[in-house]
Amino acid sequence: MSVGKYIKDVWGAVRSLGRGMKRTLYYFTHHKEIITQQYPDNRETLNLPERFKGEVVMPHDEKNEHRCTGCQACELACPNGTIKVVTRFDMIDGKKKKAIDKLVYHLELCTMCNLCIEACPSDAIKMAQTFEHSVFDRNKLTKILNNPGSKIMDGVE
Amino acid sequence: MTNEELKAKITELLPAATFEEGGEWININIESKDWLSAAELLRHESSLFFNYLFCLTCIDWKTHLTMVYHLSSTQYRHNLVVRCKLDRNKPEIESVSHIWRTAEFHEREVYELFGVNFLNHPDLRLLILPDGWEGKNPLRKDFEDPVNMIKL
Amino acid sequence: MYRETQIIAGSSHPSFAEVGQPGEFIINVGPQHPATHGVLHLVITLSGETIKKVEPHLGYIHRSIEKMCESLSYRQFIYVTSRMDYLSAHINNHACAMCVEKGLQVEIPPRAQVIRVLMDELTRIASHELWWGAMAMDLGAFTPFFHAFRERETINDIMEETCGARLTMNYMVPGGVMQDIHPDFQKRVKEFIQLYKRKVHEYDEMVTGNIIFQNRMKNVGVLSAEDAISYGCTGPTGRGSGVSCDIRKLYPYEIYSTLEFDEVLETGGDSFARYMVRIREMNQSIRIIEQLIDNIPEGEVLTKTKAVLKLPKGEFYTRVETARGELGVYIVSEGGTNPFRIKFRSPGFSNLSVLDHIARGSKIGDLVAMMGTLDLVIPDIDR
Amino acid sequence: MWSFSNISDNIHDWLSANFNATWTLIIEMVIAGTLVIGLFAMLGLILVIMERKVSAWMQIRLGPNRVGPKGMLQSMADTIKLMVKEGMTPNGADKIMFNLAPFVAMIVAMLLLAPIAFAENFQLWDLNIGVLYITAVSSIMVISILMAGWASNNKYSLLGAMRSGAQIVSYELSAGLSILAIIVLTGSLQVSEIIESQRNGWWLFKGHIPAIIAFVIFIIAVTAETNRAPFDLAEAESELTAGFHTEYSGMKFALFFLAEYVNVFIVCGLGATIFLGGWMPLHIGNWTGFNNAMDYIPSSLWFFGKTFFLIFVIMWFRWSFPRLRIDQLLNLEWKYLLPISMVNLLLVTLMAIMGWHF
Amino acid sequence: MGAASLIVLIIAAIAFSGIAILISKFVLKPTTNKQKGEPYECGIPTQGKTWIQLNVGYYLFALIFLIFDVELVFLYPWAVVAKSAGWIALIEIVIFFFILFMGFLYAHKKGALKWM
Repeated sequence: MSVGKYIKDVWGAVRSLGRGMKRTLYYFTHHKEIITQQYPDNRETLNLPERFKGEVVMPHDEKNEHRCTGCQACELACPNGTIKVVTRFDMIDGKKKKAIDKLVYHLELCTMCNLCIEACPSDAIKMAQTFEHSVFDRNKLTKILNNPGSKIMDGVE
Repeated sequence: MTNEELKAKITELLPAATFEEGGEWININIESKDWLSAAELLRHESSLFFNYLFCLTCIDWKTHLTMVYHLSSTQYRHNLVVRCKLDRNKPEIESVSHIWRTAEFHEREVYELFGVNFLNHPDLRLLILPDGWEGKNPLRKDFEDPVNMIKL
Repeated sequence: MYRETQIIAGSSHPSFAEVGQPGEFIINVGPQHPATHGVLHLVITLSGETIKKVEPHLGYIHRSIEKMCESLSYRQFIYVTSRMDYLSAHINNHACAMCVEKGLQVEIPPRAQVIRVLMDELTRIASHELWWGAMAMDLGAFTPFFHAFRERETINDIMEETCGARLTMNYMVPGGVMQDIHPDFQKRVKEFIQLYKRKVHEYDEMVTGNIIFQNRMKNVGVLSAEDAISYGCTGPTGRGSGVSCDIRKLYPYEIYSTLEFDEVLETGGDSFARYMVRIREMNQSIRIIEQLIDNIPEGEVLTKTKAVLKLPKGEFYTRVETARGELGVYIVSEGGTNPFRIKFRSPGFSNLSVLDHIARGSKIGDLVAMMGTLDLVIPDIDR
Repeated sequence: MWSFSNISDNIHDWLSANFNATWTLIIEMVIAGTLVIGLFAMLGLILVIMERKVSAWMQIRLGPNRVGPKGMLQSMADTIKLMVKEGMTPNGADKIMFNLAPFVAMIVAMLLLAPIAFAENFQLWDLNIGVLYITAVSSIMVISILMAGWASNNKYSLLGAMRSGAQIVSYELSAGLSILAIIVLTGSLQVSEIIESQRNGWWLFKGHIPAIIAFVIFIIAVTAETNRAPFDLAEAESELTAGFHTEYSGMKFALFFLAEYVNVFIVCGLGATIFLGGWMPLHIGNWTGFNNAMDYIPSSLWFFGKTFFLIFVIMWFRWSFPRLRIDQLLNLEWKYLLPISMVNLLLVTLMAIMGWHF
Repeated sequence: MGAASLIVLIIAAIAFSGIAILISKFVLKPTTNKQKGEPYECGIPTQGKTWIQLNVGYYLFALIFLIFDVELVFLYPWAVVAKSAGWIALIEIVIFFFILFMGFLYAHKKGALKWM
């Protein structure tokens, strides 16, 4: 190894290290580049996109009515048995009509794959933008989506 | 080489092989005892030069097992699917891990998931399943998982 | 519903019962090791600092996805594949959706094709960003990890907006994509391209040009082209050895044949070549995105398919290029609603098998560099 | 003007007036001991939070910001956490050696404080071979690491300890040679004299380029000697999980941790003393006004300021560079640093003899 | 304070570490289980003996270091008087370094500085 090349090597090494140090110093002095989010503090301002798949919910209107006909399309579409539809038959105007008793939703099994929502023919369920799902008791993750006493909206078949 | 040329060439070189229609690639069936010599031919014959084994798997047809080898040539860019029928009760086939090194891991995987015994494999041990796992081959159709989580 | 299974893995290894020469010892790297990024377990035979043998032990997170898929319908099984190589979930979904479409013989709308390719390339960039940071962290530089995450988070935000999830999207379904893109999608992607172009020189400053880093990478884990083919190494691992194996170029799918991009090839075969392939590949992905982002055709994003999909009897194989290499999806159908057998030819599995071959004779520190540049994602290997 | 030396003199006077000589000495020793322990604990707390903040800002993060104002009490919380952790000894370990190793590390770190001049006339022991003393004692550090690594009965620990053994002994040479370059100029090994010789300017500036080269080599060598990244092969968390202290937990681990930080402080203090004039204020030529203004800043602030600047530089290294490999590490020492520092020493000698420095 | 400070420092170090460890001993109740005392090797039981003969690579550097460090100790007194001794000192050190460098070259040529 010639002395010239030796010195060139050392100089090149020092320069390459210097470039890296310059970059870190830049970030050290430029605090506006910081990307940390102050999570539990910024709960109020936290905006999740409307398509975010947090959990399956069943929207009810002010008259406590939902759109679920109990057709079980979601149950069939679900790859891992997250949704169980329990149906009953109501007597309306002397006719037997199928309606849901309970729509049981196992959040602990759900993979948020969106297939149930795609499958639903009457837009009865949708994804909610919640994400803080941790609980101390696993049973709390098994949810019943329809409100107690709710019934099907008029005009939904 | 186009599929027709390939077909002609293989018919000439491997008279024992039978062709199967369907799929975008040439499918051939080979007796499992002929597989090793066929594999060496396919790999080393200069006009075929199948040097890249891109998929090696096994299918359980409930009556028999089928080894499926997907071969490709990085030089001629032609592909070939080779099938070997195996006896379901005593599946045995020659290992090709010395021809295509990637086969070593894939064969170990097939060995434990299907129970196919690869003859002359350098290191045929369990790769994925825990030690002491014996007899049960998870990807066989008759395998029932005692702790299966989802019943559909 | 749940039952804990007791799995005692790696308790005894017959081939390692007897210890070799004096001065050699066996060390377990993983399953809980900072450099294995997951639960890979390597049993290494060492002599001093020199590696004599590396033996991977897998199966710590094996979920037998192939078996699971046999009991799921053609619409359902796709969501599982997001969990294989979770860093390129879109591309996995894409491969499966394409394979089902091949069986159904449906054409997907041009808009869906463009969206799929855009998502694939964004995923590829995101995956390479994470790899870049994680690999630098393996080599002892922590800072690049966070810098890489800044760009990666931007992509994740874009994904979240359109697909509703950040990692396991399940966005591509047989027949197209699940939903149309978000109205802001194009704007956000353009912003990301701007950000990327502004920051890309930092990668060079922080890592690529760094003399320590170059010395750690050059001539480490040299893999010849023949061995790369023989071991089935694809993706950046194969291309780092000079093997032309980009499925997007060789067997173009979707609209890749109409796009202008280069297949990145390096001839070194060492860790640095694999590193450079990924870095240059990110630029190529940006190039593809730039071509497409303003030219998304109008129209449907989902072809109408039957509610219950049935594939004809036969065998279907698709190959796509994920961020790690060639992913093959092999569906054997008996004509029912469920696949009879599915095989995923995952790139990581083949890439891992080469580790022993390239690691022999090098130092422990080199092993980390090699594992970093092979870019192993353990769920992809364990499936 | 307020200074440490006034306070210590006052205490000494008051003690000698009220007690006899023996008691004075004993009480002074007790005070000194308490002060040293306090300094130790403070250094640990400050350096840990400093490292975390420096790393966070370089990594575009905020860093600890929950405990105390701006997270400044985070290291206090960490200490409490470490205190309530069980310091366990693994089954197969050599129990005596295993438990002795943190003590050795601490004693070495503590002993190194003796000749450091924290402020004007404020020094525990101004011995005439101060610099040699520091070089000598600091090399005992490797023994504690080897003890810890060997006694742990863990393969990672053993490899880490062996690495650090090879590493520390190698880098001691170039650290010593770069210190010698300045010793040639000062002609004394006594810390107070070295500082005194820089009254008209720091050696870094007075010694021209050779002094700067010596300074750079010194910084690199001490980074390696204190096992800091990019030379943290003894710990190398991505290769050896935690290196020689893999098996240590709770307070025993904390002691190693503390000793490492105090070592960093001491080598930086030594660097500040030798190259940057210790507690000497910055004086530029004959700018009387400027010089007087500088004099007004207390000498202790000067010392700590310079030391913390050097510590910052070492932290800066850590968060910028990847880790070297063991053979590259030794190559760097034997093929680059050692020959360069030898040639540099010759240059400095020539310079000293010709009187080319100021 | 003189040499007495060394005693103070040693006592302070022992007291500091001792008290810290003792406090942590008193604060918590140790728990035991079978796995707790095992050496950490990523969660896998360790195979083979740990205390074995290690590769000579590590020790070779210690040997070379020994030689060079002794030379370095010679240099300290020289450095103190170098300025006052003048040219003699420079000539002496050049000769000294020349011999040292020859030794260094020899070690280099023999491959002692290459990691094995």
